[in-house]
Amino acid sequence: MNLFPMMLGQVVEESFWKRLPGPALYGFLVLGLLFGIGLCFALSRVPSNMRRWVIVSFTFLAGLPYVAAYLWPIPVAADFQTEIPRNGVESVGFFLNQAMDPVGTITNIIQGFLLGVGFYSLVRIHLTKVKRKQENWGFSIVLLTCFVLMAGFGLRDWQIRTFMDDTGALNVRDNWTFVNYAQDFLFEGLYQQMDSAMFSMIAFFILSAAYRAFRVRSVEATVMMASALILMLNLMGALTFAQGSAINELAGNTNNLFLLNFKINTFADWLRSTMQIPAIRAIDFGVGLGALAMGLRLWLGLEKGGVT
Amino acid sequence: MNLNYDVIKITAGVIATIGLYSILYKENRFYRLFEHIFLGLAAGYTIVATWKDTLYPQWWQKMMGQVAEGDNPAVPGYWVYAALLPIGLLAYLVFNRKHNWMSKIPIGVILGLWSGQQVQVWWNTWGPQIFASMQPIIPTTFSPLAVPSRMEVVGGQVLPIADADRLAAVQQQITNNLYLTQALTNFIFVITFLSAFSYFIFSFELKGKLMTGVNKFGRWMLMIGFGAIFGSTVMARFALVIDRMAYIVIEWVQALTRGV
Amino acid sequence: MTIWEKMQKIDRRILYGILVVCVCIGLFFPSTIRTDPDPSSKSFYAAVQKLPKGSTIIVQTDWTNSTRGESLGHFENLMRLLMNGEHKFVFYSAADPAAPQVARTVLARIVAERKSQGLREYKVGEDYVDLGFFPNAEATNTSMGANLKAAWAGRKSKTPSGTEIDIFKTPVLANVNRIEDCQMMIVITASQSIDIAVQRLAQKIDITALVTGVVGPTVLPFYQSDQIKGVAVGLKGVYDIEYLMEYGIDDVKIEGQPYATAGKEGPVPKTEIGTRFSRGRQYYGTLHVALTLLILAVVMGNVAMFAARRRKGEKV
Amino acid sequence: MFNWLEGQQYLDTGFVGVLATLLVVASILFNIKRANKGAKNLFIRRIAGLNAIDDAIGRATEMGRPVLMVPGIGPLDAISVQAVNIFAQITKSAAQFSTPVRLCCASAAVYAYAQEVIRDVYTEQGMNDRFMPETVQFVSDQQFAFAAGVSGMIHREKVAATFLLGQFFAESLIFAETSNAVGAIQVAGSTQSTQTPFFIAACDYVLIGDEFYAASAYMTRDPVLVGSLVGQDWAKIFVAGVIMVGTLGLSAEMTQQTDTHREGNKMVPVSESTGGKATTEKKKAADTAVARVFRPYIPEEMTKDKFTREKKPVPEGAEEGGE
Repeated sequence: MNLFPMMLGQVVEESFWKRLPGPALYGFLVLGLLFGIGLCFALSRVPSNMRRWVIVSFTFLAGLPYVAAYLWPIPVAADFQTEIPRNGVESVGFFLNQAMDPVGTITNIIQGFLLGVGFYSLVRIHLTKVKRKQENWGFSIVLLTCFVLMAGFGLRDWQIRTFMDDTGALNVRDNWTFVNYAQDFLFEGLYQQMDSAMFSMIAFFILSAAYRAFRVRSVEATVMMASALILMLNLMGALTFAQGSAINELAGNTNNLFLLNFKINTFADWLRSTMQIPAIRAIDFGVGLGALAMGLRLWLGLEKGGVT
Repeated sequence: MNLNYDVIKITAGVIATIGLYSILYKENRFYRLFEHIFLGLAAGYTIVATWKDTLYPQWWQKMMGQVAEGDNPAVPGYWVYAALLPIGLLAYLVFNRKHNWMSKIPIGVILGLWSGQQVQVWWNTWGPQIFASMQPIIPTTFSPLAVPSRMEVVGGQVLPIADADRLAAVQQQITNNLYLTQALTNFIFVITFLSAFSYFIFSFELKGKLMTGVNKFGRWMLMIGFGAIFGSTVMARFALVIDRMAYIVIEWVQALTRGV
Repeated sequence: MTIWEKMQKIDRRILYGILVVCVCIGLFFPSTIRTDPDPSSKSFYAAVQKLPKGSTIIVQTDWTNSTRGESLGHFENLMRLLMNGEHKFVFYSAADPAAPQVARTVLARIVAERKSQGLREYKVGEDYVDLGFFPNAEATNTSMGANLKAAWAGRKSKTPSGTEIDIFKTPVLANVNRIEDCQMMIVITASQSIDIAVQRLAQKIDITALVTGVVGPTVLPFYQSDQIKGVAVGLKGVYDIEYLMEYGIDDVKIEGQPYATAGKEGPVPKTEIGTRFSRGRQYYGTLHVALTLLILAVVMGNVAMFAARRRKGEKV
Repeated sequence: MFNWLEGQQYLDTGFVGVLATLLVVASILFNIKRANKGAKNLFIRRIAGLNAIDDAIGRATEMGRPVLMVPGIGPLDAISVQAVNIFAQITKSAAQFSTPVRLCCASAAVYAYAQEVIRDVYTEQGMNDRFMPETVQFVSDQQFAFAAGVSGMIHREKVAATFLLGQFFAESLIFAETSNAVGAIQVAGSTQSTQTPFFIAACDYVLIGDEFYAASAYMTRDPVLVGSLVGQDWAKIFVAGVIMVGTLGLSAEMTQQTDTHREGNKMVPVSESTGGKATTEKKKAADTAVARVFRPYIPEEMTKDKFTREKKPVPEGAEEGGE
């Protein structure tokens, strides 16, 4: 396999949309920024009766590439990297295919920018508590301190590892500095462990919830309990194996192979594939359709609450 | 130093775990302390993760491009991404009385992107599942009524059929035919699906015994499904608590006895 | 309050205490339990074992330490299986930024373990490639299906000599242009990321999965409709795979009975080299203890409820 | 000349998928239009969990304790939007009784949206002074930190009612059991079928699956929502019909004999697959016409060599494409 053309694949041509690093790119970056800011200012002047229209069109445009990519004929058996579209329809198909990647990242980028909105809320609440010395204000100080420490050490650690450690020396702990230790202690030592602890706590809640809820009170409760019990018994390999062996013996003695169907795991499999799968599929189908309908309403700006 | 650091680290983890577990007894100051530490660390971590995993690689690097370096050729930057910054920052106007409507623009963009995808994935998700819900319900043979077994009884013991040819023949028989028991199972499958499905039809009034009956039956079928999920999930949750206890009673104790 | 009424309203804290004690005791007594692996686990084992030697596998690892209890065992088993089959693999995460680091740590441990057993050492850039994290699973999987090279463009891999090269220049991906050029995609997940992968990629590549018990029921419909070729679910799945590695499907026999009977995929031999039983075995016995406790609690609550009603002379 | 439908997704029966999607979309849009025109007879059946909402708020008012609402931990998507819209209705009732509200978000984007919507509710009610920074708050966007924070809040504020509606994952039971421990009334609903059983076990009222989407139509009777719901029902009935017809068709077909089996995108003669033992066999599910509707048959000769394109002189980069 000739690797050369693939390497060349990395040499991306410049186009209007993308520029090689250098003064031209920085000029365009400033231009892009100014364009964005200008757009925002222009939008702030939009009269109030047009505002709904503005938001709806932003929403519509954002969703359009996906819908277009779905409906527009996808070039058959195409290698989007190396081939040239044969006609206009295919050109659009090629363009849409290659637009998926940059469009897909926009959600992440914008959500990243939005993060500060959340942190504003968090910090405001806890700063107010500290300022007014409300109940538990000491804990708010703890929270804010941990926040600053984790963010500070975390970013510094990232910076050191990404830009100052070309040889990967920091993958070995002997070379760590204080920052690396601090980051490791806060993240691995505390954060991750608390994450697991909180998660594993659910086991306790399952126990108390099952104990309280699984009572033979109504047909529904009984049916749910029975189905759960069968599945739980099925998880105990030792038990299913013992019961299976007993059934085997019985079947051997009576020469009736049909009895084999009464093994717990056979029955649990049957229950799962014959009743659980269709039931869940029915639920999820409804939910999927609901999501499609809601997506459609949001996309077309029909939802009264929604974005408008 | 290293050994000591390990012991300190794992001990801190154990104390934090016990601190959070203490809420199982009752809400207390110890829990509150670790809850706030946790929230603070999580917030800090979010900032780090957002920058290093999202904004830096997906936005900053793509926007700034890359200068050629050794083997690696230069990569041009998408200058248009610069315009995303002011658009994203519009969301902060949510706290502004006059311009708060503009905070809906980035939100609209996020929702628009999500909505477009729904149209795209709907059939890919559900087409195969609709097909998989169609199960043959007419048996193609009535002799025997049940699926022939791949086992045989030898001297009072149930064993897989030993003779390879006969096993192959049975296998062939099973794949080529649909037996009454299978057809019945498939019928139950389809009925379960349809009755559970009918439970989620909202805009028709349920009149008459048949309709309410189907609806009620559908709910029972749902409960069977939920019970099964409950049963399977239990394993996952217990696995976690087992792992956590292993962390405390095995890994921590080992660290303590090895180190310090 | 009668004893029956008390038994119906046991304080939750007492239940919690009993669970902690039982689990701690259980951990000190690991044991090999005879079982019959789930058909979906057998399909998974068979699908992986039947791959031609040296296949190229895409591993999407979407778990972190918070589901260590199940996913860690799954990942360890998978690494051992892939290395036994001398398959090449790429791994990345599309669900959690912390996931690649967790995977790296475990992978390093398995490589060291096999080295100490005198087996071939897997090397980065030669036998496997570490792609890191891709945010946004939907977009990642979509673009992987549409254009693998674009989706993974610009990612570098370390090489055994310590330099960095483009991943498509490594022996692992040198012959891969499209996703169809890989033999299998394996998703290890504790979340719905498997749904996303199936929706976008199942038509292009065989997918198998190793999932937690929670995700299991939502993945089984995909197994039933043949959109995925096999799946091991939860801790039982971890134990199943270890069990199959030890005994094979219809391979090792005890008193003429195979340890695991053949399902639709026919007999598959056991693995000959490397560790087989590990974490699954350690935890699975304890799971029995915890489940028994849960079932006892439910039974006790119901018995007490009936007894209390009977004493009051209500109809039951 | 080119064929407009010469697309990968339209080959053979591939168009069925696109057509089905468009049919569903059309039935939803048609019914929305119908409802907007004022079709009065659009009916929605009672949804049990929703009637409990007022009781729960009433109880919170009596006890003078807050109402907690969590729109799940998902990102900003239709599910979170839907949850916040339901919470807006709940907040309206709560505001009328001056019952304090706590809406905890696990995503900054959802927070931004909820902040806007809930503040509007208070403004409409003329109670701007009751809208506090705590009313809508961002707790953490890490799953279990969020769970720890909200659990702490449930305990400390002794909430009287909790509404858990949206996309929940493992943390569902943490919220539900913690609320149960402080004696709160709980109304819950998740689009995740994996979490619904835990809500059923621990909560007082549960919205199952789709009921979550139906909820706001039921509560607001907004024609757009009601129409959309009716459209969804049409789609469901259509799918149920397709499944019934398909089941019968498939069953009937599978009693017939065939001399070739379909394996993926190839037809394999029976004589070949059985090694000459048989020339015909009963049809398998994959051989039927029903199967072909769902799995387009695209043999290589349909694509190979028919679509040859020129190669680019210099291969273009991976990240080609634009905004």
